[in-house]
Amino acid sequence: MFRNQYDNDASTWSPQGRIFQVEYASEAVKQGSAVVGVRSKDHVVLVAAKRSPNELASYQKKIIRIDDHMGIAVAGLTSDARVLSNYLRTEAIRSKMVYGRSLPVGRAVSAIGDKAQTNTQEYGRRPYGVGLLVIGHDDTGPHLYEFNPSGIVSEYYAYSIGARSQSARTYLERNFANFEELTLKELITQGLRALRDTLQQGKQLDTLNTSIGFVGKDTKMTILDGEATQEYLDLLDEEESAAMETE
Amino acid sequence: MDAQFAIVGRDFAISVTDTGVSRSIVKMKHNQDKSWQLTPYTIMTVTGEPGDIEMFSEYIQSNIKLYSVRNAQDLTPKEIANFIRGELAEALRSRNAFSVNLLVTGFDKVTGEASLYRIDYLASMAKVPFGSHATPSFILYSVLDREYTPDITLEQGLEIVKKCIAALKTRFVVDMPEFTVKVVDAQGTRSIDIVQV
Amino acid sequence: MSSLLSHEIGYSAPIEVHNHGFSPYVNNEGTSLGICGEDFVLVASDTRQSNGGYSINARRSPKAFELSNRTVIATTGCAADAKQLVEDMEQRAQYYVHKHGREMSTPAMAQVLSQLLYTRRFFPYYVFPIFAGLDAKGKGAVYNYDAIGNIECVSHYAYGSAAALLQPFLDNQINKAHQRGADTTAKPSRAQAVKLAIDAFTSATERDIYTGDWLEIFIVDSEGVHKLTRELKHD
Amino acid sequence: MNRAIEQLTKVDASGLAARDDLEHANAQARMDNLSFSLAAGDNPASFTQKYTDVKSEKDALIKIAHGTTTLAFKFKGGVIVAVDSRATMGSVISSQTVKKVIEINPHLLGTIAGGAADCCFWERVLSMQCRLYELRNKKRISVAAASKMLVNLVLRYKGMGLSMGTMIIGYDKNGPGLFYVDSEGQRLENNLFSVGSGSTFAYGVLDAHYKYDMEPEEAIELARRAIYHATHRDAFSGGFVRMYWMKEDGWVTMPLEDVGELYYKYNPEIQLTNASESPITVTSV
Amino acid sequence: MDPIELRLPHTLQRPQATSNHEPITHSTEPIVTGTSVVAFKYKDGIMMAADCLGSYGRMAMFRNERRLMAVGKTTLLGMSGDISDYQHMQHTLENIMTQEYDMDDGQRLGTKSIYKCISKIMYNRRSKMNPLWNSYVIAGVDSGEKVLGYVDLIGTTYESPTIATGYGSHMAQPILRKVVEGREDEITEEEAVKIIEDCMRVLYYRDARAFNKLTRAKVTAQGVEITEPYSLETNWDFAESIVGYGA
Amino acid sequence: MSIMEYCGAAIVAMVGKDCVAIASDKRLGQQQLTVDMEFQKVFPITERTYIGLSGLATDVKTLHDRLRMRVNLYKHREERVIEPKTFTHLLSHMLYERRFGSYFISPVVAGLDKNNRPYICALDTIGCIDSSSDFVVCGTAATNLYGACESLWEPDLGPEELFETISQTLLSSIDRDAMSGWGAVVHIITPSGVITRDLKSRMD
Repeated sequence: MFRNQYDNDASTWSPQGRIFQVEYASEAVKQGSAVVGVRSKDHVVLVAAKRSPNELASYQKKIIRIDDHMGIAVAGLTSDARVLSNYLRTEAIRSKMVYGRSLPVGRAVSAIGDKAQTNTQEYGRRPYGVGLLVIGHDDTGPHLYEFNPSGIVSEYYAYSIGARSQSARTYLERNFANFEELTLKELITQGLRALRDTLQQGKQLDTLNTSIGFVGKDTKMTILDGEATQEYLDLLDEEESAAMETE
Repeated sequence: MDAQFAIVGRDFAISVTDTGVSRSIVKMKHNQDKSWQLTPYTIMTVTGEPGDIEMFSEYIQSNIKLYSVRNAQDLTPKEIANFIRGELAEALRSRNAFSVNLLVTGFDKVTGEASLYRIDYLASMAKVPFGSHATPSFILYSVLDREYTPDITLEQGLEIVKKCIAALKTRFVVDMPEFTVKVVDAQGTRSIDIVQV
Repeated sequence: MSSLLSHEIGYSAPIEVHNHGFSPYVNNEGTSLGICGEDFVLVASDTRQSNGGYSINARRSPKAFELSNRTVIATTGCAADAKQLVEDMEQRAQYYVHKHGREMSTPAMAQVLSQLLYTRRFFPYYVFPIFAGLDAKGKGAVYNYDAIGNIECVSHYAYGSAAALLQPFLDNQINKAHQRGADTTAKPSRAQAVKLAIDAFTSATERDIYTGDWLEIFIVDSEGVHKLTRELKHD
Repeated sequence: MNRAIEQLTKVDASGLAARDDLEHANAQARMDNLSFSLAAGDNPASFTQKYTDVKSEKDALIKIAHGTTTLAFKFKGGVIVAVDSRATMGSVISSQTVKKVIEINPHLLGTIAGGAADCCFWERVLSMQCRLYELRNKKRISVAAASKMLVNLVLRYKGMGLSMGTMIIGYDKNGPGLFYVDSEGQRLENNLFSVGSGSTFAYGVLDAHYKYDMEPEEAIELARRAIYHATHRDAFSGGFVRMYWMKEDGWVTMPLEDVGELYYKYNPEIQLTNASESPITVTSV
Repeated sequence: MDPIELRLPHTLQRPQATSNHEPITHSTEPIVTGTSVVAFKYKDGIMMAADCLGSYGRMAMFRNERRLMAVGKTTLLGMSGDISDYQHMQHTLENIMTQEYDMDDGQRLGTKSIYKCISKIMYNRRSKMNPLWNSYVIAGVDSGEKVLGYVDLIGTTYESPTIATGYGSHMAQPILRKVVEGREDEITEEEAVKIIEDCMRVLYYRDARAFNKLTRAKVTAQGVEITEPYSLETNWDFAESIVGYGA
Repeated sequence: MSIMEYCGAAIVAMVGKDCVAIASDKRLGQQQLTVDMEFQKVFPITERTYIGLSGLATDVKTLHDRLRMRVNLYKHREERVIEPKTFTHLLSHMLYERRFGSYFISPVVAGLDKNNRPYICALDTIGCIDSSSDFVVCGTAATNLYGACESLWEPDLGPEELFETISQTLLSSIDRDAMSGWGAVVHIITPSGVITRDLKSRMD
């Protein structure tokens, strides 16, 4: 993408009907490592590949807990994600305080969508540089949403954002129809399977770079990192070898 | 605001009062004797409402005298204290209660013992080894608690009195330049000119 | 220093309130107690809620609550304030988890409760809380507070309409101050603590009209919070 | 979005809902976030005083722990601080084990008289301020400055019903420091103070025996006796004597002493037996 | 006969002072009031009744007040106390429910949420020393569970199988505790109607601010049904036997 | 502060097996100031009937004086010792005489009747009798005493056990009441005589 004269701010259209600042922001999402979200009839799962910016640094946090029933995975500017997650957490607590109910996931997502939209319409503002996959379980079951810096939010059966997420989406598009009846474990394995496709050549999913989050019916939002992910990585390998055998 | 306190040893009692009388913001007098001789061996110190002090004390004094004259015998300190309490209690439940706090100190010739009765304006009476009334008592009681033992001598007693006076002079908000100190013992009642601290 | 605090309490408008008829407080009565053991704590409250007069609002309106799997809080006083206070505590705990990724320690929570109460120094919560939990080493701790957050860590405490009835009994049985030869530092065993709580409340219902109906006992130990319920007198 | 609903429908839940940012909620301890809810009314102070009670004379709804004897005096070896440990609510003894000395830092102590919560809270704030001072200036705060800070803090709330009578004790380059600070904004320096309902009794004993040139043992015994005599006469003081000795290199504590036993120690001629020879059993009902 | 005391409503409700220097005034006492609300749990749900009188001091001013309302599909609200404050609450609740409806996301505010929300509004108003001068009884069936709760002008809340507000807490509550307590899952609808009418009759006999025209409502899993105002049969024969008081 | 709390008191009486106990603290106070620590609040009326008087100290003395007179008159008129129950009614009448200007006193009575049956009761300031078969209390520490009694008392205690129980009850209760304490005394009334013991208590 090349610079042009219509991209100075988010409140200027290009003659082609595009807002470049917003498109650039969406590009920022692709800078982040990939995250994958998958949903069954009872559960919804996030898996993410963590990156370490530097050999001296630890791995960055990709999945954030919002409340007992909700969590997000981020791709892009982590600092923007933190602002949004704080906002969501506050809204979740507010909902509990005023109505005594968990914040409905759809409303939470449209709330941050509205926030993001404001940034795309007012002069002098910068759109958020982060994409989110939001998972949650409320009265209407499990949900998976994608949030984009443009303020567009969409609900998915399965989705992936971030670097090389197209490969994961390809896998998901082929297989999502089977996810509905999967158990939590199987669902996580499917997520990891899709996530693996986004990795660079020669890279593997391991306990250091894998992050798993899930929530569902009677399951509180849980985030697994480090050793806790080993169990699921093993499942992925088993499935792999089983697949090899059948071939 | 007046200060009064008293201490009892085995065979003597010391009774102390300040000598000031004030009205509104003015000091009326500097040398008032606030103790009343009831019998040769019993005195009482009285503080409280100005009019009541006079009325009540004279009433008590005359009656005790009357008793002595009629019976050719003095009442003992215990009897006097109970009489005073009774009169005060009766007055309390009538329309003209007396607002007076008293310390009755005396020496009983028969038993050879000195005693102190503390009577407040509600006519609550207690026989105590030392006593004080009203606001000064908040300063004096700890000094007395600290220094007093039942077997003190008169000299030791006077030392305690000095300490009490010193405490009032350093801590009490009202200035009290002079005090009357009286001792009751087998020799009767006498004033003591205590070296002012 | 100069700008300290002044803006928070600044109120420029003269506010005229005819509030002769309205008191924001009602005492919903009831009784709570806390007992500290070596490796557990016990908190007990009756469940009767009264209307401040002679009417019983509800027979089963709990005033002790679990705050986490190692802390409980018991309240007496104004039920509406108590509920708000407990929610505030939960919210604080939740924020702490968000920020630090782990649960607040028991002493920290005890301090937060004190601060929360003091924030309302000039419009106090009419609540007398007893907060209890296990510290990081698994030892029990019971804290009591006045309405504006004066905190003290104690071996046992009773608050509420029957507090004066319970307190001397607990002192006698736990501190054993006047019993010669008794070990005054020994903490009660779990069975003793439960028995004391039940005995104390059974006695209290005899003499206090505001205490009764049900007794809820929370015991916090290394395994978490256990709840027992006992029936008390309903009259 | 929820906020949008609330604006549209005027759900009056402001102040109840979660705070808008995490920072605000978590920064309780941060100075610039101290804020207090006031009762709406023409006079929040009178509201507070109507419902709360720090003096126990009135039958106020919310009783606040109070009643105390505290004292401190300078002597050649530093400063001795001694306090009782009773808290009363009305005439009920709510605690016999209150800690009425606040350890502001290793070189500063504060005492508590009046509303316990008021003293504790503001001296905690002071403690933080003193630490900040040290960090900013790379030296310890003087006792004079610390006490001035405290008086500045509480003076903002004068007339609002705060009740605090405290002594700030320390040791700085000017030697031992002892200041009295109260919620009316009074701040005094002297060699000897006593504060609280039992202070008159403590003064009586202290004045009679206080000398600057006392030996430490003498000074400690004097402080102990002053508190003991105050607890003996004042119904609202009692419990334990808690003592601190402020020396040039910071404070040290003395062992707690039970006033209940001191009486029999000071009056050895009184021989009474304990009520009980053996523990008694609990009655089940 | 006593002269009728007419009091001017010297209370003003002004949400906002136009300038900082104008005094803000708050309500000090209720003006037009409704008396008791009686409610209890029975087999299928909750039965509730309130009469139709709006009293202005001791004058029976309005004789057709409706003091029961449905909030959403499965929640029933009964009110005693100041009627204008009630109308404010009605307005607020209707707005909330409209917003919920407009969200159109399958989420529904259950009775518990509505109860919580009303409690918060009441508590918050009292905390501003500007209370809504009401007691509310909230009833409903939320996820198969019967909910019956109370909240008053201080924000005091409690749930109980039987609730009666105002004068009813003295007159009707003892009857309800005797007849209903322990039998909440046995009482049939016919019996419940009889019990509640008995209570309302007793209240009419003994409460000088009560009226024999009333509305009755039930809320079950199927929803809320509120009757049109109807009058109770009353029998004043017992008045003959009352001796004294100038009779 | 109510006038009933001006001086401070804690008095309790308990029934045992063929014995009764009555105990009191010894403080005379003027609000928070302790004036005397040897103040008598429990008085013998007969050899087997004791009365405990809590309330305003002046009325303690006045009432006790008057009671002594009335009891002596009774003895002279009837030529027999007054029974605890009879005495209680006498007391009740004396208190009610002052219905509209009452003594600020709430008394407890404890005694053994002529058949050695225990009798205890408490009265209010105007003479309402509340007799009991377990324990009665009065004074500023009354609620504390009720709580402690309710949990510690049990029926059919012998004199020594009763002494133990009443001591524990009294001492625990005055430890939580600022207005009473400063020494305590217990009287156990048994058919063979009265045992009186001073208790060691906190003096703060």
